[in-house]
Amino acid sequence: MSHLNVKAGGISLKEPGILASGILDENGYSMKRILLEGAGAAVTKSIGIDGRDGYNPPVVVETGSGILNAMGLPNPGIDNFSEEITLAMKAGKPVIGSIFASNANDFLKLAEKMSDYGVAAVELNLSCPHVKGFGTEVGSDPALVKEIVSTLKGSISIPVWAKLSPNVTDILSIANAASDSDAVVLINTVRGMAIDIYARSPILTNRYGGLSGSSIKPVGLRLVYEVRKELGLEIIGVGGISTWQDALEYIMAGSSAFQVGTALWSNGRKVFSEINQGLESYMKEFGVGNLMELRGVAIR
Amino acid sequence: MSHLNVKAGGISLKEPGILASGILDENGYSMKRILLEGAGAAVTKSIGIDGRDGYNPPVVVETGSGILNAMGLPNPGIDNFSEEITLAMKAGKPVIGSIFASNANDFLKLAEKMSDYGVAAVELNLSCPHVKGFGTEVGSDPALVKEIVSTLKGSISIPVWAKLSPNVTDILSIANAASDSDAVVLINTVRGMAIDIYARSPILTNRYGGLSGSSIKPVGLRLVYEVRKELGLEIIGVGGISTWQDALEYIMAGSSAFQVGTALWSNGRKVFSEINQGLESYMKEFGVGNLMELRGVAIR
Amino acid sequence: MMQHVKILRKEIETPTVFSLYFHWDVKVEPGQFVMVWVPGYSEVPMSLSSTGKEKCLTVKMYGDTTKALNSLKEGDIIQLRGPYGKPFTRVKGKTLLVGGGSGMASMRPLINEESTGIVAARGQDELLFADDFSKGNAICVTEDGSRGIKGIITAGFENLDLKSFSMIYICGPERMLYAVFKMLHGKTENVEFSLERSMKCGIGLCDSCSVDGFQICKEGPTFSISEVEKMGEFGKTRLDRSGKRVFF
Amino acid sequence: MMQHVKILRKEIETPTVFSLYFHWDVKVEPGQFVMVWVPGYSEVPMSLSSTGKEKCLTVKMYGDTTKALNSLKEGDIIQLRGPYGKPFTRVKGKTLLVGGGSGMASMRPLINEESTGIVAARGQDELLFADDFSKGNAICVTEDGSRGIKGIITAGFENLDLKSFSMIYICGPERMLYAVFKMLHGKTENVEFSLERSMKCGIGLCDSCSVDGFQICKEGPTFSISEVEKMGEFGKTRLDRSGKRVFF
Ligand SMILES: Cc1cc2nc3c(=O)[nH]c(=O)nc-3n(C[C@H](O)[C@H](O)[C@H](O)COP(=O)(O)OP(=O)(O)OC[C@H]3O[C@@H](n4cnc5c(N)ncnc54)[C@H](O)[C@@H]3O)c2cc1C
Ligand SMILES: Cc1cc2nc3c(=O)[nH]c(=O)nc-3n(C[C@H](O)[C@H](O)[C@H](O)COP(=O)(O)OP(=O)(O)OC[C@H]3O[C@@H](n4cnc5c(N)ncnc54)[C@H](O)[C@@H]3O)c2cc1C
Ligand SMILES: Cc1cc2nc3c(=O)[nH]c(=O)nc-3n(C[C@H](O)[C@H](O)[C@H](O)COP(=O)(O)O)c2cc1C
Ligand SMILES: Cc1cc2nc3c(=O)[nH]c(=O)nc-3n(C[C@H](O)[C@H](O)[C@H](O)COP(=O)(O)O)c2cc1C
Ligand code: FES
Ligand code: FES
Repeated sequence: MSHLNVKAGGISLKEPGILASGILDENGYSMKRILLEGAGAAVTKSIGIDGRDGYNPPVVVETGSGILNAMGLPNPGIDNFSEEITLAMKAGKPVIGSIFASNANDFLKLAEKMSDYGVAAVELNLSCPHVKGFGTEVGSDPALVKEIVSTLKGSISIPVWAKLSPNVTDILSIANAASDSDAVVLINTVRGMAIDIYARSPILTNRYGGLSGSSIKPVGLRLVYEVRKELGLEIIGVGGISTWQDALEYIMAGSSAFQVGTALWSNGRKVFSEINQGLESYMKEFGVGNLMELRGVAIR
Repeated sequence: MSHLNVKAGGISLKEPGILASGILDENGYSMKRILLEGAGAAVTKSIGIDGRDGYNPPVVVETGSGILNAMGLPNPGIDNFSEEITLAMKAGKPVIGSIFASNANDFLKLAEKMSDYGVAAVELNLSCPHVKGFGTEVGSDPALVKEIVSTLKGSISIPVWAKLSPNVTDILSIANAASDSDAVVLINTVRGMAIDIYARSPILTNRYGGLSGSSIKPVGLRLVYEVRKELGLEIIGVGGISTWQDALEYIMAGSSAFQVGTALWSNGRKVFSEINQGLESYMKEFGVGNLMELRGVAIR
Repeated sequence: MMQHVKILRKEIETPTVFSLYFHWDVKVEPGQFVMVWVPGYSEVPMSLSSTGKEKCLTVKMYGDTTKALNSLKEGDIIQLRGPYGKPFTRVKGKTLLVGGGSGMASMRPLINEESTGIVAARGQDELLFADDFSKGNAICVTEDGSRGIKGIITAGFENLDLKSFSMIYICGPERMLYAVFKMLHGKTENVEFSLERSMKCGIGLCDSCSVDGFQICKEGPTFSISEVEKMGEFGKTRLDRSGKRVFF
Repeated sequence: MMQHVKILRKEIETPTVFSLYFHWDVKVEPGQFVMVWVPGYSEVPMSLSSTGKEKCLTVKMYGDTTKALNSLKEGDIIQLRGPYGKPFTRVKGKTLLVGGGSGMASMRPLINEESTGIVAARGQDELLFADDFSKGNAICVTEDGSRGIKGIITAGFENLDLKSFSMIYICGPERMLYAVFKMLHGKTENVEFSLERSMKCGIGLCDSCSVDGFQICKEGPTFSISEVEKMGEFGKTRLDRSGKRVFF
């Protein structure tokens, strides 16, 4: 599948589909298996300085055409994570370390450790919508985003990706603040919640969660398109991709590669290989030599 | 169905379900028929000072679990709309006039005319996501929202509802700015877009549109819950309601009544009567005398 | 949801009407329509003029979008969504098919040995599908008298025994439908009209096609004469693109 | 998606185990499980210990959530979602059902005249469903020797001809499964294990239940002995709630 090769956010991928952060990427064996089954790279679960157990279940709710989650950033802490990366890297494909923190200093510490562990790039989680003091709370402040990105770019040698939130009034100002990064990753989950009428209660233990899956594809596409069109940044698209058509829409909206998360639930593990096959047939039918010829072609 | 009676946003409704603005409410005959079929009230299409044709089709796209639309606020202008309201009011139920403008002065003119035409309340469209100079552009500025709401409250005698957008970083500051209104209506559509991989182009003529339907129910629920919990405002919930269960979730999240739009497509015109029946059986099964006993019970 | 089909061939029907044939593996019944999107132009409702395995659109050129459709050729892609709407009721026995303008398009799939046609146009060049009827079964009506009866469509009914038809189907611009309606009203019950109004969404949301609270795109476009009879707006008023109520 | 069922009755099985019966009009196969939500507490995986028209949860009290379940009574509502997971393979002929702790719960629907049980517990009070087997078909193993063989579960296999069973099913804590695995390994192929790991999502997203890249909630919980054999993590390491790799 040589013509599915892409260069995206400073790294080379044999296949353009990347496992999104937080889905089947806490355990190194899981990442390895998904990489061997057709993902071009894997982003780890977001890792912080200290370990966290996350929230009590219910931490996910099926909403019909999507998933709401409020995991609460469970993670073993950066010092306990090197083994999982080593395990995942046995697949011979890039592993990207996702990290979260509340200030530039901590982000830098995490990125340096990730770099030591051998990741191909770091992805800054500036967008988790459901944990106080992290994620969106950091990522909706352009000055802070700018500071974090430039601190990292000035200190580490591997590429830096900034993962942004759709839950903002003005994506362009945030994306602009992150423009020193090697790629912006759009989008994290959309704020939402679920209520049970028999329990008369929110379902998620955290009440609020983040919506992912097919439901949010139009939202992600729009933000990718807008940021690419207005700012010309390098983009990795994510949000509701479950078929090769979805992936192509993101490419045509301006993404250089794409990530898949919730579709591992809705479509199963075969999702990456099916997307690869579908992209290949489309390219064959319409005489497209390399996927990147289609990047941004829908922008007008 | 006497116990489905609610008082919401300063008006009394025999049934708690209201036809949402923009769906089958340009033509007075259409509103009348829907009111006779079980809606408790109808909000008109958003009407401005001057007539607009709206965008060229495609103006809607089916996304699988929702609808994207960018109608472009077609409307005949306030001076040409009285007949439709007269026609709709023949159903003997409240008609609410939706209006859009870019400043307080124009909003006031529109509200006064609507009031002359006999509407039970006006709903301020501070949230249409796809027309420059109107909607969200007005509704994401708290100072402007405050000015518009207080101008109207000081001048007209019918209730004023403020319809807000989900496409903001901080809903609480906007809702707070609208707190003089008789109700806040949450939510308008979520920004989104659709791309066609064969045309290699955005589908909507306006490129960007607003997402509605099941996809956005978790988003709407969350904003209703949050605004009710944090600010205690009177709320009319809207967004992805297509069953009585959905409606009840909105009530339990804190709405006093609810609106239905896209479900007229997905579930058909019977949606209002089916919701009414479902609410009645639930209330019977669990011994609920009046629907308002359930308002906000999920808030914790 | 948007779908795409590949044009198999194009046929010229009249100087202003052409047909585009394609395979589309979807069940369509006569009277149903699709929304055809021509990127860069607009999206317009079009009936299927062939509903078998091979489908067909028969298009009359009016404005930019229909002209842009005319520039498509074999192998090009058409984007469409549907099928939408309520089909014509199928009956056994003799049928009468009445069409003006591009109105014959939606009825072509109904043509069989037992059907009679009243086909109306300005001149003989513009008569659509008149020759698809069995020999002698097409009554042509032209405004300039260049073929068949000279006059407007209602003239075509003159020597017919209305009661002999199991069903009379009628499609064309609303003014024409209204003229036929007034003529048939009270005379026979087995009549179906296919209404045409400007359509923006095609799926029953936007209200642009509504007549008397009925969404033509969803509850129509076919309606029985008894349903049409109750429509206060039919033939009298409609909303323009902005939603302003205007008279026909 | 979250569903609700009404409790028909509750039965006390042992001092620490109880069963809740309910109607639930959903097809469930032995070995599948549901996620049971107790509002205000947590959401936990539970096998169905009855899979006919009447369904049943058989719960061993460990912590807050299972204790909260114990306070429910007839007429109360249980919130659950599922069924999830891959069922046991059904076979004809003699079967051996091996369970420790609440492990017998998922296997109760497999009990028939041809099945033999090895039921293990600390003491006789805690033996679960031993009396559901045909007379003489239950081999009890207790740590305190209060009933049957004194010892741990592997002792129950001693006088059995493994090859005489079409299938051996085993469910219980991983340490127990691992002990049985080591004993059976290389001796017979027709063995299925039902694995138990901490589960947060139940639908294959969160990775908390994964063993060697397999999501137990989706690709399991039942696995054949040949699948288990290839699992480097099985019986050795697991991730704790935070995702930290720990040893058994
Ligand atoms: C249910 C339904 C089925 C239809 N099926 C067919 C079909 O099978 N074949 C077909 O050719 N058309 C059909 N039409 C009509 C078709 O949709 C319009 O002709 C088309 O939208 C015109 O688009 P345009 O952009 O080319 O013209 P526009 O730019 O919209 O119009 C150009 C000019 O032509 C006038 N005009 C447009 N349409 C008509 C019309 N139908 N009659 C008279 N004047 C008109 C306009 O008022 C304007 O002055 C159908 C319409 C409906 C509602
Ligand atoms: C697929 C699957 C099916 C299951 N089916 C059943 C079933 O049918 N019946 C049933 O009773 N349980 C079953 N379980 C186990 C059940 O999910 C746990 O017992 C439950 O989550 C405990 O929740 P808790 O909040 O009460 O205890 P917690 O507060 O989570 O635990 C309290 C203490 O008990 C310990 N503990 C918890 N669970 C276990 C366990 N299973 N074994 C040993 N120690 C434990 C904990 O480590 C902790 O120290 C199943 C588990 C899985 C994965
Ligand atoms: C269960 C779950 C856990 C997630 N955890 C994280 C996380 O730890 N860090 C992060 O950046 N994004 C996380 N996400 C967001 C996804 O990476 C992705 O941005 C989002 O789900 C949209 O993509 P999808 O629709 O393909 O799932 C999580 C999503 C889900 C569903
Ligand atoms: C086709 C369409 C047109 C709409 N037009 C308007 C409008 O003119 N004014 C307005 O305030 N909201 C408009 N809306 C938004 C709806 O009133 C409603 O807020 C939104 O669709 C969410 O509710 P739903 O999921 O029930 O449709 C429109 C929605 C749709 C689908
Ligand atoms: S075209 Fe929109 S309702 Fe019929
Ligand atoms: S419990 Fe989440 S992957 Fe199995």
